[in-house]
Amino acid sequence: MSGPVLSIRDLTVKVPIDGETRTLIDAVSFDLARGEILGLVGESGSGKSMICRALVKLLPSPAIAITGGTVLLDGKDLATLSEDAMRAVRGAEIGMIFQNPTSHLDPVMRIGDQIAEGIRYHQGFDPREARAAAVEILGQVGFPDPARQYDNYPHEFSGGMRQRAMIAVALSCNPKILIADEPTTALDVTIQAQILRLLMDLRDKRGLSIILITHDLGIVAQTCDSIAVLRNGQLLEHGPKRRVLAEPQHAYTVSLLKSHPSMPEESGGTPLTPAALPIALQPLLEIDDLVVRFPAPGLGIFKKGKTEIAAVNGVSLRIMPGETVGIVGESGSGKSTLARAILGLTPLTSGHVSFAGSDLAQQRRQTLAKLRTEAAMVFQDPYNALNPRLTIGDMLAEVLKVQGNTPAARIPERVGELLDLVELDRAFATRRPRSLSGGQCQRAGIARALAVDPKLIIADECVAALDVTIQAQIIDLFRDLKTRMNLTLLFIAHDLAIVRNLCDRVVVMYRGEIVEEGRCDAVFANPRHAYTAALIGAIPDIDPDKPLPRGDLPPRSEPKAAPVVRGQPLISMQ
Amino acid sequence: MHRYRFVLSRPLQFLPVLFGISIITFILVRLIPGDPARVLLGTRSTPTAIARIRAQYGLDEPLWLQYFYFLENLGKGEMGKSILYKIDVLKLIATRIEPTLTLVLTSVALSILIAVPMAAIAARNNGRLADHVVRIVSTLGIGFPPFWLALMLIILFSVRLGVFPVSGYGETLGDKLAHLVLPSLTIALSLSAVLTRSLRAAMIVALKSDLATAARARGMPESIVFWRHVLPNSLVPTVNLLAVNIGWLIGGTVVVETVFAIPGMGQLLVRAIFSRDYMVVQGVAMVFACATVLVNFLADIVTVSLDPRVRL
Amino acid sequence: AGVLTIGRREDSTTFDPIKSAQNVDNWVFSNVFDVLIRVDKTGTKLEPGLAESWTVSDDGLTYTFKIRDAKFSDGSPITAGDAAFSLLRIRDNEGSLWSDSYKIVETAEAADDRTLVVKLKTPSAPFLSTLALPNVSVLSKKALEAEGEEAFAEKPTASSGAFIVKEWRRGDRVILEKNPNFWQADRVKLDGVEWISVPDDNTRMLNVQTGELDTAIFVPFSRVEELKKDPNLDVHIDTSTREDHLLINHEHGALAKKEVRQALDMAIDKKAIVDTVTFGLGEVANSYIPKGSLYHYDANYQYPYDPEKAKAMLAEAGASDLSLNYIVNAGNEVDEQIAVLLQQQLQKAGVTVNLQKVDPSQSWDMLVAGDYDISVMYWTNDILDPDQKTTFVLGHDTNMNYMTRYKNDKVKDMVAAARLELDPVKREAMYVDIQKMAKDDVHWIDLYYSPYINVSRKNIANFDQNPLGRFFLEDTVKN
Amino acid sequence: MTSALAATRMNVPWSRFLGRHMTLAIGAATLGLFLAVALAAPLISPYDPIYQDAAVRLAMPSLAHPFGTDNFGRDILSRVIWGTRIDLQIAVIGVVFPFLIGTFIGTVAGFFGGIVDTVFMRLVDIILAFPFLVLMLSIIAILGPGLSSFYIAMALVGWVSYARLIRAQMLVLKSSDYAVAAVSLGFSRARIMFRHLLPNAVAGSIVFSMSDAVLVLLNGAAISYLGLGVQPPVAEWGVMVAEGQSFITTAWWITLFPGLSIVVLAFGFSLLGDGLGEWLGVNE
Ligand SMILES: Nc1ncnc2c1ncn2[C@@H]1O[C@H](COP(=O)(O)OP(=O)(O)OP(=O)(O)O)[C@@H](O)[C@H]1O
Ligand SMILES: Nc1ncnc2c1ncn2[C@@H]1O[C@H](COP(=O)(O)OP(=O)(O)OP(=O)(O)O)[C@@H](O)[C@H]1O
Ligand SMILES: [Mg+2]
Ligand SMILES: [Mg+2]
Ligand code: NI
Repeated sequence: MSGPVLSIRDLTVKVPIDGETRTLIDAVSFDLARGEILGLVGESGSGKSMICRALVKLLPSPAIAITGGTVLLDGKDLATLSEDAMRAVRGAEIGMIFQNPTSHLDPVMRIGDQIAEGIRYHQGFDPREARAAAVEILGQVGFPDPARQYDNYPHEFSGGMRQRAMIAVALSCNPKILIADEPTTALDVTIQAQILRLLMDLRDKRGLSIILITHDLGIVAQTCDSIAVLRNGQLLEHGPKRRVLAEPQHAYTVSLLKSHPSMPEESGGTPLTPAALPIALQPLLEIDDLVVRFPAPGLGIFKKGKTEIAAVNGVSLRIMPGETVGIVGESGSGKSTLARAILGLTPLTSGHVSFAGSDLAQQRRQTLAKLRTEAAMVFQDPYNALNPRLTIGDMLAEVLKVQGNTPAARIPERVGELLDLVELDRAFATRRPRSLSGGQCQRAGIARALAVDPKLIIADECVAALDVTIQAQIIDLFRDLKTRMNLTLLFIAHDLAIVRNLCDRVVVMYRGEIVEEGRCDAVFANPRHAYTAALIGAIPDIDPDKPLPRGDLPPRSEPKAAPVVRGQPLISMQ
Repeated sequence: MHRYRFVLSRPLQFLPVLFGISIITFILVRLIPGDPARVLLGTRSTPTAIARIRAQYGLDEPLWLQYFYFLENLGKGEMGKSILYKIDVLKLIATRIEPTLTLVLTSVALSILIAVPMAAIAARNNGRLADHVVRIVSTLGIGFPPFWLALMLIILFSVRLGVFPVSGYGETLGDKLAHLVLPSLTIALSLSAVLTRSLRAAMIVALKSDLATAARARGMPESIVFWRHVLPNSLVPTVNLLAVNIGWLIGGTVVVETVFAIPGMGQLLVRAIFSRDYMVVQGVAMVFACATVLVNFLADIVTVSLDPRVRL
Repeated sequence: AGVLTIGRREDSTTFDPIKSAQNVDNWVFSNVFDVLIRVDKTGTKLEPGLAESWTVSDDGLTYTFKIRDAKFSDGSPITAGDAAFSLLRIRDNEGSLWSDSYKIVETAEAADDRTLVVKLKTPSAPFLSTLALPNVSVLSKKALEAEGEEAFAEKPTASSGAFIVKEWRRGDRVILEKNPNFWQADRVKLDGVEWISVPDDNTRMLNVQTGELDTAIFVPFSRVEELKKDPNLDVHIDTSTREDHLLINHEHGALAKKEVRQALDMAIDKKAIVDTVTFGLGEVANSYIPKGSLYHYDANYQYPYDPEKAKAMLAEAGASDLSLNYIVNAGNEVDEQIAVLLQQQLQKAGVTVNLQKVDPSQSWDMLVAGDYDISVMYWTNDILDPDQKTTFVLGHDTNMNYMTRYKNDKVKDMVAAARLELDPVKREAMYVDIQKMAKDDVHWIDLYYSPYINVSRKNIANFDQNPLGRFFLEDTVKN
Repeated sequence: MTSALAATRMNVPWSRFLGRHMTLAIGAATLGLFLAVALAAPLISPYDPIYQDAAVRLAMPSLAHPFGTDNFGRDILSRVIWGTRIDLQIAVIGVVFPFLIGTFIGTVAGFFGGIVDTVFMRLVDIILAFPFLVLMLSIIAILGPGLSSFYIAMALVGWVSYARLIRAQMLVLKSSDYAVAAVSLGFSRARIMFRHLLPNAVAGSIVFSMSDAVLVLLNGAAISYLGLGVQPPVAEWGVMVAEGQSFITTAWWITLFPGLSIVVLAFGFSLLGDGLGEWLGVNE
């Protein structure tokens, strides 16, 4: 490898907040060689995005400023470059790929035009040439029909395709360096694999240097050449991938590696043996040929008949008391719908769900009453799952009050107990969700689920939004509760590694149907269905010697309409 | 172009709305105490004369029958006869609709011409002096009673400076425009204030949005970022706000029409209500309602063409 | 020469004279159509119009008019047939708002082209003056029938008056053009007239001040002082027949007592109203027949302003804590001002007044229904003879004596007799008596008389209005 | 809402809070001032607002009458001060009822959806397309001029905006995880609607209500211009401006001071609305 294309020395970014100055990036130095992929990892808020934005001087607010250090690109110091000169660097020399393609693509401009725009501006092409160039790039990033898809709008694509478009935009001006800020976090594992592969191919074809930000060590292990670990704005460790993975220098790196769920032998808990399964004759939950259909969006009066999509299509499942079952599947495969149907939160189209012996379809009232007091749910987004206006204590107290099993006088005490149970300090009772971290919120959510004293807890992707380290803590909490309270747990996740860690049994869903079901170790070791195999194959493993998997499933798109609200006029009678 | 399919289906939804409005107006105007015959006859009215006039206009029939006649007429494309003006309501409205329409259109055009640059300046200088000035001016602009503002404009521009006519509605196009400057300005001062506030807020959000950052990250200069990305992405709420306000203006220009002596629908309506000219009130209400519905419909079309994500 | 522009509050509603009872229309009708008999500029005398001369039979039932040799604007002659047609039309047409006033006509026939013979059912002293109403203008039978009523009402093709309708922009203006075939065409100096509607008082005045209008009518009292100071303007203060009065509902409780009504009259300081509301331009009224009108009795009694005495009288009549419901016409600035003043004045005599503001069309209904105690109204005469107003106010059953529910059979009989009395001297004496009796009964409280106030640019001469409201535009000159 | 911003909402010293929320502070101060004037009207107004003094009609502003007098010789300053009571009342009542009605209907329609929603939304369509002037003038004609008719007309029309705002919010919130959680915990529908969802849906409406107050104020003035405002001799700014119109070229002070009061009060409401919007994070 030749000399570095990008050389960062003592980059420091500070922001004045409430009279004091906070250091967001603290004297970070590293080099990026030509053709190198550098993985930047670290927990949320560690400053990964901030470094990248500092490189192109697009800091999120005017108050945040680069206060020291140099960023050398081809001998130019970007840190002191004028805004005009920076404009020639952005796009043309350094391209950016953002985490959330939906918000970073202009929703009202055609995909192709967004690519052509940069080409026209940086390369001075006329509209026709720019269009041709853009079509070519679209082809390169894997659009099957680029000439036609040039004219599509971002929302007409699936998340994976949008991320490809985002990459195409970044590539449009032939940059030397690509910065990819968590380009796959929002995507399914299978799509994630495709995107990563695309990035690597591009690196090989074009000799790009890439800075890849991620919080998933598996990705780093399989795609990057070197790794930089960041924490609180400081670069803790930087070196070739194998060295960092094999012999981490810093304690934080060690804990990061430990909490990666793809390493069962390190994770403490082992899957339960059959002997540990409590023996019961009657299943707690029995699902028989369940179908849930929704009217398809956007049906107009000119369409004949009703179009419906079957979110859950003929699912049958039995869950024994005390069992922990994982449900996996790509986005939109019907996992959440199944969960809601079980809890009677969504009308069943046909089939049966019976909970502790009573049938939801036939004895709706009794079953619902039973479900409400004996089953609870934990949600994916910890903030969205809690009413932002209630304190944690009020929230728990309300549940206890409505459930009516706890005498009013005992409620405060019970609230305290619940907080203890989820390992939250009792002082949190007076705080509102907004002043808690994601992990703390999720604990509060679990406390709420426990407040009903449930037999069954359904956790719908309850750790997907959390940092790996926090994820590991929550999983441990579940493991602990499960054994302590003899809970039956239905655990929905798209992260197969977690399921493997926690669950006895796994159910694989694909397009509303169960395609595979069985004991965890058996399924993972020996998937029978191609889809399961693809899912498992797509998990980036922390082992750097495993090849990057291919994800080869057709993506699906779900356009969403923006609501239009008309209010009151604001001028008076004239 | 399946996005625009609602253009065909939507008009069907107008019918129940217009039907509802016709019933409500019909009942409402007849609930008003007072008698058109008595108003027509003035202070010298005698009971016999009143009875004769009432019979002549069918006001002595039972209400449901009157409404039936009204619908029957509507089916024939008529709206009955004005009691005060003695001519067909539609004909009467036809003579009065143009000034109001022109007034609303010029006011809206003027408001947009004022609001877009003001909002742009404010948003691009967010937090700086220019922004504060625009904010204060637009916040104040909403609060002026229009009739007071109108008189002040007349005194300043017509009496002191003599540049625009005091009032009236001209005959030739140029003449009309000259006459419309002050009335449009009166409306535009408050309307543009409302639009500026909404547009400015949307632009500030869009300027900070991810898509603007992304455009900057591919090296686009600020002007392209603003005009090609930020502006199109901030228009939708303002378009809808504008639509509501146009609907409101269509039926609410009476004060400006009165001060500037513009022979429009607002004046017609007020005089019709005061003289209990039922047919005219009904007719004008229907026309206003149709116009409002139409404006909202247009706004929907504009919204859909501005934002490809929107489905209606 | 030149076109005169006149600003007014409201636009015309029709050009069919029988279908309107509004001043806005009447004042234009008299520019466009001529009548058989006119009222002179002073508003006190009748003078020949299209009727050159007339004779009345001794029994007072047959009137014979000699029609002048004149032409309609379309060039066709104005005949006795047209005059008869017009008179019968106002009596018989189902859209006519005036048929009651002409029910007295038995027949109207053209003896020949120049002679019109009208037979009445009963003798009537005021009959000739009713012929001066613009509503009974002479219309062209031929034109009306050829055009149809509706088209005629929109734009009459044949006019008998000084001007013809050139264009009517509804809601905006009526454009009149000189009628070259008018029988007094020589007298007309203007090329045309535009009646322009400018509803806002301020705007209308500013229009004259900037010279965009030549003249404006309905000048608010409050603006007179200021306009007088403007060297470019002439303010015309012309006598009118307007009289403002306070209606009293005689059927309501204590108000039935004459003494209570007299006390109220004494509790009201009319001078203060004249000063505050009319800025001194009005004049305190002492009779229901306005000053300057036929048979006005100038020496009529005037209750003195004496709130103390009023209070005492009220106490004596057992109405010391009188509380009255006062209907105020919404949107009428003058009415609201009077209400505010009266409320404070009556307070001094211990009378509580509750103001109730209602929309004018509704107040009319409430007055008719008797849903009120007091309310200010005004009356302007359309005909010179006092009979019309007297009948409505004192001698009428159908409208409860102008909503007051005043009952005095002696007065009522006298009103009927005065209508039949053809001798002017005797008639005058009868009206003086009526005025005295009405005052004594306090059938209502006369407040003030007020003038017509118009303003014109200095270059406009002879812009005059007679007490009945007619503008003599045939004499107006624009320099 | 960012959590950083939310954190400022609690445990922050007042001075810093004010510094960060100038708009809110100025708006609240303005309204506070008006409120104080309204409450203290009997104490601070130098004259009886309806007392007519023929001796000083149409007097220029002077020491005795700082804002001058009107054509009845009534003191304008006193009338402006007493008018504060009426106009604040107009702004508040003209907004509170539409707010309550609209919020209730919006909550129910948005939460239940289906036929309830359809019926209410058709009604909303009708009212939105219904010419306000016709409604306003008819109601005033039916009930008589004056404030109560005005309030009724404003309420009949005004609830629509609130209903739409709240409904849109409810549609989003009712599918939020915490609403689903509440259902799964067996909470009653009323509890979910009014205790959990409504408080989270209402912020936008509260901000809107401030602009609505401005609108109500100005519509009140417009109604006064058409002669259908409050009963004389009550001092109300809109009526004062409308009455003073005749004197606009001769006695400017009659219209200027009440006119300015309307503008400043409207300004206060607008600022408060903006400030609340920033504070509650409605515009984000
Ligand atoms: N606009 C801002 N103003 C002040 N501080 C900010 C701003 N944006 C980010 N920060 C702070 O900068 C620090 C670094 O943020 P950054 O977004 O780089 O984290 P990250 O490592 O990318 O986290 P994530 O994995 O969640 O994306 C954080 O402490 C954050 O609170
Ligand atoms: N209320 C609804 N109305 C219409 N369609 C729905 C509704 N809820 C879910 N769907 C559709 O049903 C299908 C399954 O959705 P579901 O949320 O169960 O998927 P999921 O497996 O939980 O996905 P993810 O991993 O993204 O959470 C999707 O196609 C979705 O669009
Ligand atoms: Mg980040
Ligand atoms: Mg899901
Ligand atoms: Ni926030």
